[in-house]
Amino acid sequence: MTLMNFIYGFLAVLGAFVFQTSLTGINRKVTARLQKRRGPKWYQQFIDIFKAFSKSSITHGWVYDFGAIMALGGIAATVIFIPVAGMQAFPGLDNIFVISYVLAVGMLGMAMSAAGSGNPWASIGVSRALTNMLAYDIPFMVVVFTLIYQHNTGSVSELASIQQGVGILGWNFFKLPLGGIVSVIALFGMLGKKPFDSFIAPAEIASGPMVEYGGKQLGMMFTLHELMTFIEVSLILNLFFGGGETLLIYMVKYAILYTFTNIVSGVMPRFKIDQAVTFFYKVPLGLAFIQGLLVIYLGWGY
Amino acid sequence: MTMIFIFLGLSLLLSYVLSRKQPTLGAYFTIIASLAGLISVYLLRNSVGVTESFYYLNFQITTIGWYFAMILLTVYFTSAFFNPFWMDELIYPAAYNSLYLLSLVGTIGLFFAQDLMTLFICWETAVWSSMLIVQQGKSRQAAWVYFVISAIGSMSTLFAVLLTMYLSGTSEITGALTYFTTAPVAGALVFGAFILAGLTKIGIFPFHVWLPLAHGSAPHTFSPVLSGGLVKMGAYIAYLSVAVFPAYQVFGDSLKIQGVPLPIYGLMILGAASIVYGTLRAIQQEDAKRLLAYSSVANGGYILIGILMMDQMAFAGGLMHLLNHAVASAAAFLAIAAVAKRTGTTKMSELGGIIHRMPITYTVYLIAIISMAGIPPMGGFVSKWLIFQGLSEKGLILLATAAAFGSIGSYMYVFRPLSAVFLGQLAPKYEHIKEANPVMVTAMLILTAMSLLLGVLPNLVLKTIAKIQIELGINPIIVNGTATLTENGSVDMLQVFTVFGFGFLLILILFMVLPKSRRVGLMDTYTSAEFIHTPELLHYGHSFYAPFERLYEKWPSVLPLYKRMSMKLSELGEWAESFFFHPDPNRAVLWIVVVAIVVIIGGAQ
Amino acid sequence: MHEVQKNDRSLWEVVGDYFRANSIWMKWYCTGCGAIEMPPTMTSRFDMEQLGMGPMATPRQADVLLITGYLSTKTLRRVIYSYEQMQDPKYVVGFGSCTLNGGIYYDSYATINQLDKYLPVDLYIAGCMPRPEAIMNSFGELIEMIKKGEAKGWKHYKENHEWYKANQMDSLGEVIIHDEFHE
Amino acid sequence: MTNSMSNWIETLEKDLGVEVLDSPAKLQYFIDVEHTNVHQTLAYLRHVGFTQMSLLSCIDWIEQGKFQLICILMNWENGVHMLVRTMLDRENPEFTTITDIYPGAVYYEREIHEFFGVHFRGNPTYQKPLFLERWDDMPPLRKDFDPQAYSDSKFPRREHPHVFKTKVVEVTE
Repeated sequence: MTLMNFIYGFLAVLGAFVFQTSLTGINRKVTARLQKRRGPKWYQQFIDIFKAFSKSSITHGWVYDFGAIMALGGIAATVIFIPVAGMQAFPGLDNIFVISYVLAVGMLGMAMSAAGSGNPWASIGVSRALTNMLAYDIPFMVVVFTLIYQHNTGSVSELASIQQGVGILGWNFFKLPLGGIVSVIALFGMLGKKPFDSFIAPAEIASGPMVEYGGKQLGMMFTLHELMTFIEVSLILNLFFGGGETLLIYMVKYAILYTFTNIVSGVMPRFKIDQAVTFFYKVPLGLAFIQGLLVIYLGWGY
Repeated sequence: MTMIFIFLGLSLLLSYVLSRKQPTLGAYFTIIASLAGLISVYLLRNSVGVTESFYYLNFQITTIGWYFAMILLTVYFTSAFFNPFWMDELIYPAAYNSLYLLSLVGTIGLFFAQDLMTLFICWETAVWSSMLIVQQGKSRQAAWVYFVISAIGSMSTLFAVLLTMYLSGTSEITGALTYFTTAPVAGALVFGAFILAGLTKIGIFPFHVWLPLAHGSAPHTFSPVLSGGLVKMGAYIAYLSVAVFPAYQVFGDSLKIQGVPLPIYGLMILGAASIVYGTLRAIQQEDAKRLLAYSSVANGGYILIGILMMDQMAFAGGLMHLLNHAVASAAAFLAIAAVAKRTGTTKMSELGGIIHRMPITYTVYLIAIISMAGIPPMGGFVSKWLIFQGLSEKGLILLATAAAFGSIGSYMYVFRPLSAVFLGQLAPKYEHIKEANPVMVTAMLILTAMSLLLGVLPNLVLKTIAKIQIELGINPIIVNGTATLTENGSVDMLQVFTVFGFGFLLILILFMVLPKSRRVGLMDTYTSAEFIHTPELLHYGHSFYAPFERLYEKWPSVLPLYKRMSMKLSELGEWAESFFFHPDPNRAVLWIVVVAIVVIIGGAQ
Repeated sequence: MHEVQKNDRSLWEVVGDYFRANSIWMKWYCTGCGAIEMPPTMTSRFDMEQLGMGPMATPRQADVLLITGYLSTKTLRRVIYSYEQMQDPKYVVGFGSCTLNGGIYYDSYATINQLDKYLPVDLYIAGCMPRPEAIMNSFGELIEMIKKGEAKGWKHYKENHEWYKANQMDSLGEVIIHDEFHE
Repeated sequence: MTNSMSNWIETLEKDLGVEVLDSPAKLQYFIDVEHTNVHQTLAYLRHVGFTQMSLLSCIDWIEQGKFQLICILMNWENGVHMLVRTMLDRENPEFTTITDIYPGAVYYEREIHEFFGVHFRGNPTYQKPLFLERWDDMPPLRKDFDPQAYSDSKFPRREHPHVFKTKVVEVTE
């Protein structure tokens, strides 16, 4: 816990933000090409965020600001926990549960500040976001449980290093195929991508929790979304696609996985929130259970 | 140690006399009495093994007993701060104060009981006194249901106590219970009876019915004690029936699931069922107190699973969750009680925007639900993390899913009061309410500091739990500095907290650098350009998770099942009664003839 | 229009204007018949996203308020209410002749004739509804104006607040309505 | 006209003592009635089968100094629309409400009062404003109301200077 760790941590947050925001810009172009139009510049996402920071803003009281700061602070801390290609700012902190529960700090902070703004649409958006979280997180937790049982370790970097060095087939995605599929579907839920984005639906509930944000709070919410995407995609990458031996391989795999989710979500409709819950509790939960029983009782996937 | 019991007994009578004259004085006295009890029990921490007797009740100090007593005393001490403000609302304030201390004495006696008879006597005092207090709440029916289900527990404890004393000959707990390794069949019976008492008191799935009723309608200042303290009695009994009573050896030869014998696995499934059931019901509730009551059902499930696992991680997690849940749910109940004191209601759809008038109560409730939901900086995370590690070590996939469902589901139901009661629009009728009384605020802040401390430095508690595990012979939880090490990975909570603080600081600087934002009133929100002037219309507090609740609206609840059973019972009674007390005489003639025949045959033997 | 001083912008404002010019979020106040021109401007043929423009859900998040057609007195009250909810540096673009001089409804008792008496309009697009080419061209114009700092309508509104309010009062009588349907 | 159609029209004319006029549109008939016995006609028609009142509207015949109230009824069995028309004096247009026969007419009466100024005795809410917010002039749909004058007075216009682009002025203090 020396000063160097904190500097590495700060660099990790900065690097994650820059990498993910430029990737989002590229993906906005990809989605545009999906719809046969040219799409914005690749650094458009940066401009959007800095423009939001440059505008004046309003506040509805201290909980409105405190919630936003707590959300972004929690998520920035989680980015420091994430092991990227074997490098970690604070070694020994990358337990899966710590990461997925500190994510909940970010979600709770945003929910608190959205509800604090007093707008009914924000509360409806928050209630949908929490229901959505209950939907996608249970199948994912069952798969994570199977992984921990199988490899006897909860630390993400160890799980990633176990899969490396044996080529593509060493990845958990091929050793535990059902678990891999469930986790990718859960990734769509985590990112709030198209099939499961009823909690930020712009037309229905005026962009849900973000309804009262403007100016710097809106910029903070955009950065929060970028960092949360980085955390969730790199979590799935490390658990199922073998995390990168070197930084370059990590970034290439990350880009492919994120663009895949973007393309699929570009053509998907939007679930109502109770349809999303019933969907997640039928197919993905079933697959996760089958995968768990296969690993525990039949010992496959070792 | 008997000095403490004598002292508490005297303070009991003194508080009765005091509050006969001046109720609030008696209430303040209960604070002093519980503080004295807390300090004196704390001083006993290194005199383990001392046995004392008090006429025919004999007690023994054990680390586990000391640990349970400390949890209970903190909850009693902090909620005692709220007594003085409820004196005018209670029907019998003097009885309330004295019964408050009586239930305290009963539960501490139970934890330190050395032989089975003392165990049963202290169990009865606690049950009786708490039932008489719950009766002073809103509904008598709640107290009646609470007593009936506790009575099931008492009867099964009595049966187990008498059977053990008869079979094993000695009444001393450890000696009597370990006898059953030689007699597994009777052992199973005793185990069943004991664990039944534990289940009724923790409020596990089939026996949870009393919990929402009693907590919901008990006087506001007693429900934190009910959910924080008295539920732990059941956990102690569960501990006795699994750790002291050699359950794993007695059921050693039965079918094993992942190394856990079938009857214990069945109980764990009951615990998992109560987690899922408590979470689903809590998400539906409209009243904040009933919601917290159902959350106690869910957390009771975690505690039961943790204690029944009896291994390095989940057992430690279970015991620590006892403390975390006690502190967190007591703080949450006290915050809701403070709001109820100011606004007069705990129904969520009638409240809103209380944060603008009671910010400290809001922060207390926020820290409490962060710990109850098991989110890192607070204590709740460490215990739930240990339980999940224990489960994934043994590979019990069904329990792990229920545990995951419980912890993710808890985000939903803990956030509902936060948003419906504290955030959202402030109704004009609550425009001029003031912050809670400073005495109340100190109690709540003590509990908040405790749950923060437990989160950042879990090793303080885990050291005592490790001592308990050594006494039981299971390999203890390894703690070095603030990191808790387990086979499946370790977590250093102090580091997590510092990194979290670092992230928070980073963003605070970013927030301060950017231009200051303009303060805008709550009603100046985006209503798609329509003019709305009444805040109540703009507050979203009613049926907060409507789409999710619709999914399981039509699921049957257990309550009607009990109602039908009770009706069947009373019909049976009437049918039997009609035989003996029937107006027309030939019924009487029938019975005379029957008796005559029996006498003749009997006489002929 | 009004003369524009060249040198009253600080560095922070110049940089901010660059960002604000390249990423304009629109609050689509589809008041009139011009709203139907926006989808073709967004979709593949004209694609306004390459200019960095896109629709946003609420006035709090938006920079430019598009008034796309005739404004009845009732709609104008809601438009003024939304305009005041937007965050500073905000711009107003008036579509079509109905905002310029009343258009075909010049003699109606219900619609106003000139938008810039009530709101500071930075850019008018003539036409009885301008086609997507005209809209894309004028958005390019708006971007240039913002970059050079000429789109100062929001400052003008702040400085002459009473004048605008006076105009609004005598044309509309009252902006915030509290009656049987809005309690 | 099918024979079943024609005979119920005869019975109608016989009972009401009023002449049913045919109209260019299919299945649509007019009845002109004095404003005193409009209510009996409506009640009878409702009894006969015209259960739905589709619209109540008003026409301003300024030359004859008359308001004409038209009540469009519809019969669901045979799909016939019946228009009951009556003339009111323009100076003080008094009428009693028809909400006791067709409750749905309450908002139509309010609208007619707002736009024409016809008073509907017996309808408690007919004087409350419905569509026009903060209206401060005579009912606008009457023929003697001049919208052009109202628009010029209420929404003034100024001449646009023929400048198509803002000139950037060098300020030299």
